[in-house]
Amino acid sequence: MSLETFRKETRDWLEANCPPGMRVPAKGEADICWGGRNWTFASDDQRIWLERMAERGWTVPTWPKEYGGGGLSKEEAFVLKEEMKAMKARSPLDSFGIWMLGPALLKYGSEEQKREHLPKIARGEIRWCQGYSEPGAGSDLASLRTKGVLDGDEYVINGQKVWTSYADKSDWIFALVRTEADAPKHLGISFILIDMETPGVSTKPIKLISGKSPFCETFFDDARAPVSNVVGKPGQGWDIAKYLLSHERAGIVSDAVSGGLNPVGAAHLAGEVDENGQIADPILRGDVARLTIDALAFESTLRRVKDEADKGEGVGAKASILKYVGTELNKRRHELNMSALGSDGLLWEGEKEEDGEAARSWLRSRANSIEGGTSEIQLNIVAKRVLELPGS
Amino acid sequence: MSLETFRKETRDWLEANCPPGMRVPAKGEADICWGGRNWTFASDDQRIWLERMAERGWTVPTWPKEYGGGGLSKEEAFVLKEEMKAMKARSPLDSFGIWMLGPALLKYGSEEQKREHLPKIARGEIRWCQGYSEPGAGSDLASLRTKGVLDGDEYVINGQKVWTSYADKSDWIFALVRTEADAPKHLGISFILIDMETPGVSTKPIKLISGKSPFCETFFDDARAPVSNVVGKPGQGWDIAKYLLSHERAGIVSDAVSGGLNPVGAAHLAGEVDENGQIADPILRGDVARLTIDALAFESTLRRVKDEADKGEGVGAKASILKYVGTELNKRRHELNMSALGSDGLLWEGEKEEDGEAARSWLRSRANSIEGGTSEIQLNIVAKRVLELPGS
Amino acid sequence: MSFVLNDEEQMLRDSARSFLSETAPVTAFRKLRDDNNPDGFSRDLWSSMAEMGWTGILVEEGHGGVELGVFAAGLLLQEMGRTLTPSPFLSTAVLAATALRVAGSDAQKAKWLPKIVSGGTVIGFAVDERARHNPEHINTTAKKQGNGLVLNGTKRFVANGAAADAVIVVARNEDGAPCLVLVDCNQKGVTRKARRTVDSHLPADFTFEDVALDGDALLDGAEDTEGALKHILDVGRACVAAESLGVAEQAFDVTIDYIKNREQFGVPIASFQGLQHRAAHLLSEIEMARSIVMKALRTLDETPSQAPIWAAAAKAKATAVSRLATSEGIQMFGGVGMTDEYDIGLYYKRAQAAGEFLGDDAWGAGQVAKLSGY
Amino acid sequence: MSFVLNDEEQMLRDSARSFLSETAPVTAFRKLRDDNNPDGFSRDLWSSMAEMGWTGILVEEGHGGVELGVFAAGLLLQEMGRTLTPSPFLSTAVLAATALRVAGSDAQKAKWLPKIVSGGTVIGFAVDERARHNPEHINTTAKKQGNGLVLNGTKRFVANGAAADAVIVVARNEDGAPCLVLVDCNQKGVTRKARRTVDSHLPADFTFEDVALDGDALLDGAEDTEGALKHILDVGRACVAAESLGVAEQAFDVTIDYIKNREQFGVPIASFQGLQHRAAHLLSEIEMARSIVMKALRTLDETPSQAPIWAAAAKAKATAVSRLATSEGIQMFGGVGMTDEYDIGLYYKRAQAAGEFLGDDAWGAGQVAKLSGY
Repeated sequence: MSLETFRKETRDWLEANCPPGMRVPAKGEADICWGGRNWTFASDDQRIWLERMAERGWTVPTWPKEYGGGGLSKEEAFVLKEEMKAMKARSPLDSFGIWMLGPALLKYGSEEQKREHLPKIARGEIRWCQGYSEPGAGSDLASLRTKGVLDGDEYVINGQKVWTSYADKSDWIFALVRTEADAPKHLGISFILIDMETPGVSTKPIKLISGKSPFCETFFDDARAPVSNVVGKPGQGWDIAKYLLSHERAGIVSDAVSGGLNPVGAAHLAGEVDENGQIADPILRGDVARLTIDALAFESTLRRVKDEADKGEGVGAKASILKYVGTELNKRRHELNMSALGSDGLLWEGEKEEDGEAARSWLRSRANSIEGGTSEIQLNIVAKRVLELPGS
Repeated sequence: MSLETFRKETRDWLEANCPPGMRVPAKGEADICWGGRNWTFASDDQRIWLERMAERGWTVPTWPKEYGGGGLSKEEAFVLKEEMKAMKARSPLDSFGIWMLGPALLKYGSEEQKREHLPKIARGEIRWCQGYSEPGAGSDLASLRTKGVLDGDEYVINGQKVWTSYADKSDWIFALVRTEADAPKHLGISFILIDMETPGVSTKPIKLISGKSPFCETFFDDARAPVSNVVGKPGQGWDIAKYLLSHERAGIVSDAVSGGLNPVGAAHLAGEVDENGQIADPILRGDVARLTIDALAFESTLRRVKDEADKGEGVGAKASILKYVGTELNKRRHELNMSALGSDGLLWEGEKEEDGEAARSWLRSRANSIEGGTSEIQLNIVAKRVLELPGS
Repeated sequence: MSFVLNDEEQMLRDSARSFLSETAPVTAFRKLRDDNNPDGFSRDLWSSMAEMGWTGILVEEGHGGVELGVFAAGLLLQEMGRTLTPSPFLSTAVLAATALRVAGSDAQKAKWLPKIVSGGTVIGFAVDERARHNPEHINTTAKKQGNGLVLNGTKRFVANGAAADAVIVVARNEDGAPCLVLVDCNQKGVTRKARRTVDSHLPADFTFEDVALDGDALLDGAEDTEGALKHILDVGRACVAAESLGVAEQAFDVTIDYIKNREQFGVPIASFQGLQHRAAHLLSEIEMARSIVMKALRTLDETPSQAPIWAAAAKAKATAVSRLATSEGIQMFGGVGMTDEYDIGLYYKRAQAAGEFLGDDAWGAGQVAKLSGY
Repeated sequence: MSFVLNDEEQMLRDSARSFLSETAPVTAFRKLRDDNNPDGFSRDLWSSMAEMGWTGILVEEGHGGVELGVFAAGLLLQEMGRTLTPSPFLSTAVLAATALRVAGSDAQKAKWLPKIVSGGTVIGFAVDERARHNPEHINTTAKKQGNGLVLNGTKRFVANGAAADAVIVVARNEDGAPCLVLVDCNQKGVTRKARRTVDSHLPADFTFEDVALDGDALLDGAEDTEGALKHILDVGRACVAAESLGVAEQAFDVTIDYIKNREQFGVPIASFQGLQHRAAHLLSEIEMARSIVMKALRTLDETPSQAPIWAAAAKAKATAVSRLATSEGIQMFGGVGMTDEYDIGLYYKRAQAAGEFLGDDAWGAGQVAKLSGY
């Protein structure tokens, strides 16, 4: 099928199948469909949309059909994205399973693991969270202390994870566990899939400065997971984690530039524009203009990196540049949103549900340059791996 | 005498004695009086002004009278400065002898050295240059290789200095020389005064990106200096150098904020203001406003540090903050000058003597954050000595 | 003009620091927040401030004050910035007291200033009607009606508005000239809506609908009310800049302390030159902010005619530096900096709110350009 | 729209790189400068560019060109930026050729384009009359007089003005609308003054005093001359942005090379994290500039109606990044970076001059705001 035919058919299908309620932009996190065992759909439209898209495999368009994917080529997937964007169709399903675990399983998982887990991710039946960071580890991710001790064909796991996003709402966790105590720091780590209903697994939300608690602490207390739940080989966890982190970075970056409030919109919302729609404060206007330029440059860079990847040039350590620039840009955007909103931006709670949303998003954005590898770590990676500067 | 009486008498004296030609701001380096054996006065006014001021010791107002100074208190010297500024009187004499060597001799010199050298500095009879840096040393100043070997009561000196400002026009040089080859890096260095007419001393200008050559390379080829020309003790050179560098820093900082073109003036010169005198480009105007704020903050800080010093709080490593902020600010000022001047700023040579002056000053300013200890060195000093952060 | 503290000022600051760290540390602020305190501050603390004479810091002795001046007021706010102490000090003891001092009649001073000094009243100062500070956008009117006035308009995010007994409202009179009107919050036609802000303060929006006032509600003691208003705002700006400075200082101190102790890859993270240079830069910026804030405060006391550009510049610089210091703080704390458990996020929030109050860095830069004639 | 080079483009760039590094390296530029070359560029080099077809890169085949498009022209300028190669390429082969292409009549194209392609002429493009770029400030007039025109006005810092045989002048006609007039520099009433600039280029100021021109001096082939002018300027902006990008890239490369090899305190200075983070930041900025310059160039070729905002944004970003890369370069070189002996200072100078040409970063930001409707 030619790309143009595909585009036409896709458009027709979307037109016929995307419910009206799913054709308006999501207002906030409440409108996102995460799926999972305990998921409550926000509306019938949300449920129908997920079902229809999942049936075509279009929740994960590029995954192979046998694992619940759409089997589309990159070009086709891009067309699908463009057409969805054109009609303002919402994403039918967002999840860490799609963004992170899926790619890792496709690359490192056994056939059995793929058949077991991927279709459930694609259909939004199982919601996953990640268990990487530990208290006190921070950027020194490999210094993790959660231990797995082999007992027959099971690992007995003890330890604590932190920053486990939505762990309190998730069904399974993919976790890094030190299974070989005597191996060097970066070896001896395994990537293990653990059902969160397993006895000994418990979780506790962390209150953030933004007031929200998407993150949790997760505790393992003699929790057991079968050896067959190790992805790849035991001890290969660090490689898988690195592979996965680059996907996480891409996710954070795409968050950073996708939608949400921008300072021009903020100025309009706050009535801080003159009769011609020009931002009233000329100095602020200049700051916003420089942000726009950088956003356009960043947007172009995302396209360029994609084109280069399609041509076979690896993204490699350049992902660190994207992560660094994208997240710093997003923080600047939110700061300028707050300036443009003036006192309106300071509102924390009000009668309307969206009251305080600007401030919460602004505060949330501060984490962008910490999570998934801090800006400092990204700069280190660029210095060492791209520029090949000598170690200090 | 009360400060107010002093002020009045000073004002009257200045009014009576400062020649008219010395009451207009210096246009460029050509108007500065440096003095020295071979000095040619730019005008009679310049000569008269130097003679009259030197007679009162007011070329070096706070130095003791017995060494050719004015014997003024800090407060009186400040009043003198204010009164000179009020009538736009030029400095009668500028020299590295005044800024750098003098303070070092006052603190470390023998009585004989003080009586020999200070009055000649005060009267502008001898022009000094400094011999610190060596090729390849850069920020690692103490790694110097110029050697002095004792031969009877003389040192025989061999080696090369670089960045010796105006060495080609100077009469004497104060140089750091490694006199004890086996001592640790920071010890074994002596601070030696050397007449540049000594056989074996030669000098060669360095062409800079600004087109000017205020700096030279200076070569020592079996040049001889008597042991009595060592300031302080042999091996104490590093301490003296550090003391002196803090004076150099203060000098660079005061250069950085004193006079010269600013972006508002530049915009007027270039006709880039609107009918109300507002800078025409609104974005540039915002950049200039932020510079003004930082300049006001810096100016206030200089006053504060002075007040604290008067109260007995040592400046210490805070000099590094002043050096860092002042020079970075000055670079920004020149960059904005160039933006405000647009194509006018690009002029390099023209029929008028001042043509190209803006560009030359802009290029010259780039050295501010390198000379006298780079910005990086200043930040290291602040991190280590003020914040007491641990070494890496 | 001196950039160093005299003995009296030194003593004031030392006593403020020890009082606040004992009585109103960050934990006290957290408790007010978590308890959803309806005032947004502690009434007991406000009484203590009165006992110590803080409420009368800008009030002449004849009205019970100690009249130490704007610089002294700034010192106190700098310390309150360090401990994130919420109180009506800025709105009542600084803005309202200054308004009465420079624009009140003798009778008005005699009536209100002792109440301020005693800690017996909370008075808000209501200027802004739009989201971003702009004292030229005043549409609220206070027109003559018989022997009195009638007030109409809305004011937004009036600091301490939730707890205020009265507000001083910036309005325009029948000639369109700015005037200042003191309004009791219980007056008929006054409605208020408390707004809980990101920094857990409780300002309020006010609506005035045909509020009938006695003639003595108008502050008519100034020869030049417009000039008086500008002065009041400049005093407010310099003082809130001092608070922002305190926020920056404390955020910086806790951050430096943290990075010295936090280890990663086997060493304290403060040993990484990348962080060292940023920390040194931050200290430099804080030193600059400190100097210009001192300059603005002193100028308001000593040569007020020269104060406008210094107040605007100090406000801009303190805003920018406090935001930089707190955001760098979160970054250097890393993940834990994002948690409510650590204080650094609270400082970041206050830096934002204090920064917007009476004009942020962009506003200040525009003002500096204007006052400099370009 | 593709962000990668196709094979033809790759070949063009590779051949340009090897040609320029052999024929016109920085040493060649230094020689022109030190010899006070009266043209400011090498005539031989200009002939070689013609032989290689570069002069015809924007000229249709019918007039002898190769018409590879704006993206290809940008690739060449990027390489020229790397070697600091001065030539009339930008003024003649880009600006003048584009002006003739979009605003010339068939006869004008037939007369001038082959001359451009052959390398037989140097044509300047004269737009600015004030110090900072502003295409709206046009006071030069070209009014009808009989069958011809009379031109009056002044133009400043016209690139390659010293060596130009002719200039295309942006003027206003009798209705005040913009028009383009091609003027021979030897025409009576034309005076020029060469200006040697900081980057050792030789633009010139032009004065036109009652210059009487034939009617065919007016480029009247465009339906919408004002729109054509905007397009010409956007092409120029994107192309000079590409040159600035090349300046930034090469300055960065030599700087990285230097800090890897320069030792202080016994280690390469590139091992200090302070420099490492700045170098990594710089690379990130250069990557951003590269992408947006490519985007602007491609958009001019493929969807020119959408080009204005991209051209302005690319110009602003490339200006800022090239200045940052070169000034950071000087700082990282340290003292020797200040000497004429090292090349980094030459890159800094060119970054400044190229940055001001057709609008710097402040101008670009204002334009982006305007075009974005805020």
